[in-house]
Amino acid sequence: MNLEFGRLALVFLFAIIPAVGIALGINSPGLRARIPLLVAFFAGAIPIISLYVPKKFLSGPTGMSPRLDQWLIIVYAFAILLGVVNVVQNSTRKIARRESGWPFSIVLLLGLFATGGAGIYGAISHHGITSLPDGTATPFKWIQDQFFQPLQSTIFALLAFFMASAAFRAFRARNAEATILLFAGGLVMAGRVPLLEFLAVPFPPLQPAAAGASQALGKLTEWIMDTPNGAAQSGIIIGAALGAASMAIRVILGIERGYLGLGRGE
Amino acid sequence: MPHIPGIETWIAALLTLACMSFLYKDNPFFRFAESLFAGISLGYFIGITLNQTLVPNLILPLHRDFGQNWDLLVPGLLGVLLYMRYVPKIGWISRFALSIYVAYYIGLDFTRRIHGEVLPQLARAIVPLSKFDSHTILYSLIFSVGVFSVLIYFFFSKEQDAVTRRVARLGIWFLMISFGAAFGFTVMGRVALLIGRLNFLILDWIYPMIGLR
Amino acid sequence: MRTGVLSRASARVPSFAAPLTASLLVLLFRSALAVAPEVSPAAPGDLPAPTSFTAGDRPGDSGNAKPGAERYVDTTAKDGTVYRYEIRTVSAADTSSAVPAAGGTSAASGTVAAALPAGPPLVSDPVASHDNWFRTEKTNSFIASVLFLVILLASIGAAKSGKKIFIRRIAGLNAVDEAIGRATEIGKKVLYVPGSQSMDEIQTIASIAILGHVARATARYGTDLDVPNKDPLTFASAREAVRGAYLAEGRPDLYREEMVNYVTYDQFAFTAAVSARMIRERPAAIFLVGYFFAESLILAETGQSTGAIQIAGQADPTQLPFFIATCDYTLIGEELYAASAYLSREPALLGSMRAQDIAKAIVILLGITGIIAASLGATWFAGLFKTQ
Amino acid sequence: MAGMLDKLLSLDRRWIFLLVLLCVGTPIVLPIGLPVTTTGSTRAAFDYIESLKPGDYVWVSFDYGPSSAPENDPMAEAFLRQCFAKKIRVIVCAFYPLGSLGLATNSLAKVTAEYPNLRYGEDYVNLGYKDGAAAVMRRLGEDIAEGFPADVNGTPLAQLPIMKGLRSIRQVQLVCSVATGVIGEYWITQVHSQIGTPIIIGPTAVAAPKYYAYLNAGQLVGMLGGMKGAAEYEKLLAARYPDMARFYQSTRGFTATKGMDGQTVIHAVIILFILLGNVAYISRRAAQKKGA
Repeated sequence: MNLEFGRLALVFLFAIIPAVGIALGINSPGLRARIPLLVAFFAGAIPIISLYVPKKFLSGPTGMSPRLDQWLIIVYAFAILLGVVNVVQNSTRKIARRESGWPFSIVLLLGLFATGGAGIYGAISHHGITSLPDGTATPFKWIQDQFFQPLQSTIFALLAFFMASAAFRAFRARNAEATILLFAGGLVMAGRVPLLEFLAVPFPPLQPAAAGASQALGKLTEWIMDTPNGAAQSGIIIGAALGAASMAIRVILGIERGYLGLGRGE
Repeated sequence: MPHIPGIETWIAALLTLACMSFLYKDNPFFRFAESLFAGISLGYFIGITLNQTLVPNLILPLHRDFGQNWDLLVPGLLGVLLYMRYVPKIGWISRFALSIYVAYYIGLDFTRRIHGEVLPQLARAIVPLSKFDSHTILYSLIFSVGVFSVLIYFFFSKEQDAVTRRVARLGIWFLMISFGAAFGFTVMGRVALLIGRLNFLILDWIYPMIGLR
Repeated sequence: MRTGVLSRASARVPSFAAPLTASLLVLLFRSALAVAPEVSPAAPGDLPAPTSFTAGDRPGDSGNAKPGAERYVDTTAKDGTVYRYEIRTVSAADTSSAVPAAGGTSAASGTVAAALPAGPPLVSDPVASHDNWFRTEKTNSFIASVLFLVILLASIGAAKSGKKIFIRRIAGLNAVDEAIGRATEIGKKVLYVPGSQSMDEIQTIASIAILGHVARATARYGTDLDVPNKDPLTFASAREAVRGAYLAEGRPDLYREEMVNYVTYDQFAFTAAVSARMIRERPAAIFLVGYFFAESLILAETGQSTGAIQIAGQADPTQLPFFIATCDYTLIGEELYAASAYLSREPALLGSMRAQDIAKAIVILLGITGIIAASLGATWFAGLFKTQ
Repeated sequence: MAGMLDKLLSLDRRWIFLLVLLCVGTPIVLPIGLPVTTTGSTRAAFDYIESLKPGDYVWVSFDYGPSSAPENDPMAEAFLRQCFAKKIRVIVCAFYPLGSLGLATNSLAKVTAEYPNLRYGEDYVNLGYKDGAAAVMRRLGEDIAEGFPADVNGTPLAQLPIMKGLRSIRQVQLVCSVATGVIGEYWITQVHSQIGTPIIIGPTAVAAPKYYAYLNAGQLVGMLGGMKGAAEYEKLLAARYPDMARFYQSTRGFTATKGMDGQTVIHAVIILFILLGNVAYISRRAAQKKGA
């Protein structure tokens, strides 16, 4: 039995205190908010302290901070099923009430149970989800390759169309800001492909000049990406990081608690 | 010689076309593909989570070496607590699991923001301007002016005066250059994705059918 | 070309009292080195033998550090045991055949047996590793964190004790009420997508806070709300937030469990389903607030084509160009985090926003000082902010 | 006129979608063959492989997944073709977790079919996929068999004639990493910096700027930036090898040259549309001002 200090401390903070909190909370509703916030404080402080204090019980490979991370991966895995329950509830309701498009809910559930079932079979049969002992693909892998992959890459590829329509509509010289957006976008787009060489095709004598100009445009693109774009990104990142850091402290101190459904002063 | 592609190619090709039909308008084929996609993808992650997280991270460690890993029972229980939301009277119990999860990663994020973003970005913006050659002006000066003017745009709690208003305006211009450039820069990658799909449709599905290869 | 390899020698001589240290680093002066315990012939003429090397503690770790590029870090040293390290040169021709066996202590001696002409050994002072209390190399970020915490707590304290705090107009946030008002007028719902990431991302938490305000408004006006989710924990949290908002507005009767619903875990399956929902149900207002990846443009461009008022927000810059191009209002970067202070005007939140401004002012000041210092030749100043 | 401008400004976006489809799809069927100017980094990569001798070893690593295949496949195939044409021995492996092995197997099957004299296990070998790229690469310096004990079919390396006498990656003359993410950087930091083996990277266009820094620092012998770089490489190959010129001209399969046709046309069309939209917008605004 591993009874390292870090291990015991984790169990105390995140099992014993919550258990006590649940027991007390049943009778006094006021504690139902306070004890989860107290536990949150400890959970949030551990990684921060661990960055600066390299003591083994805290930051070593099996110390409190990495171990809590391993714990939470497991908690997260449980959450997936939370979503599945909701989807099954909503779909069966649609089918039962014959809401519009209910046959598609049957399709959804069929896909869900077939793929999920194949995945569960993989775990129970100890074959896993990639290949069977004879080297052929498992049913799970087959569904992944034949259905999941093409669907995924096609929806992703729709972006090419949306880029074009969004650019056509948004890149208009409505005011100074929009004009800057337009020029930067146009220049970079032109600098990414041998556009000038393409335009010079009908005029062979111009081709060498076009090639040179094309390379210069490529350099300009690089400069825009590196310097003005890099500067703006740095500015956004610094500002956003300070905003995020302040939000983080508010969450750890229990000032920001909307994520638990708790309003102010509850 | 025409040669009919295998069932796998047909499934993938028809699903590809069904998805693309959404560009024209919503239709039953797209709706079928979309519902199937939602179902399959959710089932896929059940399989992945079970086989790649729960089995190797929870079940196997408990099974193989309980003494070393007994503490993993706690996250298992915390995971179960999430479902208490479905029991109306004691729904609040699920808060424990959520609050630990959120707070730990938010703490981790806090350190990452200060340590990994604010300080290194600040260090990057500190550039010597001792020489006034074209390189210094084109790269270093413009870079630091950009960083600081964007930061001034993000001041919320101070009313802007004539100077800060102009600097903030400059900051907005930098932002607009950045957004325009990033947009233009991305077109190519997205078109490559479409090329990939069209390659599949034309080279793997249509060509074999009409006897080209 | 000469190359070499460095492996830990078996010259682990338990030695007299030496201070405890962490992982041991050996600084290489040439890339053509190998470590071995035995005495060997002199180094060939064309390769200068190293004249000295140091073995020592790498401060601020918990013992087992990873090997770096130019230094050798002993990850197997036991805390408290004292070691000596030896280093010596071998030629490339020998190492190519002999080195593959290296790895353990016995292999190291095997290397040397084959690695003829080798230089004389250099032996380090005795060293040992120990478990530390503070990562000295992170002092700068520690000071920055503490400073930020102090400013934050002081500002929140000041704001709570009644100090008035100004807040400038943020167009995207003014539009929140307008958008919900319009949805109420035409009797269509409000669609709120809290990003595609989980609750381990601060932008999601900020989005959930904004969702709380939106849900309060829809509860007040009796407008329908729809919150589809990609992440299951975000789903759980969004559900708490919306339920809490309807309770706080005294309208639990209007709250329905289906308002916050789960779609699927895959990025693009989620995108397809939500886009289709936009086309089929034509919401009057669409909020895309949180952390998005490539799905941003598909969602926002589809929403744009339905004619809905669209408000987007993201702190990370990668998807902002697409929101700017397709949405009526976009919260850029830090504006996302200012939103809950702006919408609620709560003193504690306004105070923390003030603290962010003070921190930005300090960053700008340090930056300008740094540029002046660097221009005058003091490059160490920028080094103060470099992190490891 | 005003009516036409209004029509253009409120153009149904489905017309744009159709145009995109045509611009990208047509060159796959009917290549245009737009001129491509070769750049220094691509030429350096090409010249380096040209300078190798028959019997040398080149390691081709597939470090990308299906989503960037249109950009990366042509690079990998161009490297393979050049090596096989020069009778260089090729070792193939895959490090990208999602689907790189399938891509490696397909590309290898496709290109080796063009060279019927090649024998598996003697002229080329496919070592398959391994998890944990950085850790595996570190082992390659000591013993390749430690990183890859067997090839993709499970044959131990010792039984493969091509691996005879080849123990460490330092004996390999060149590594070509065709990469989408960070794995290309591992080749530089784990293999080139530690062991010294020369590296050529073929990154996607999005990742290319990062690799320019390594190229400028002299840590790469050459680089192919995105689909454009691959198209340049195809042009160089066609100029040097008449067989390949015929091949690249006649193939119905996909090439970067065809892809670049599509990319150039679509970029040009989007820019044209933006220009038209602005002309329409500005002239309508001017007309409104006059009217008011």
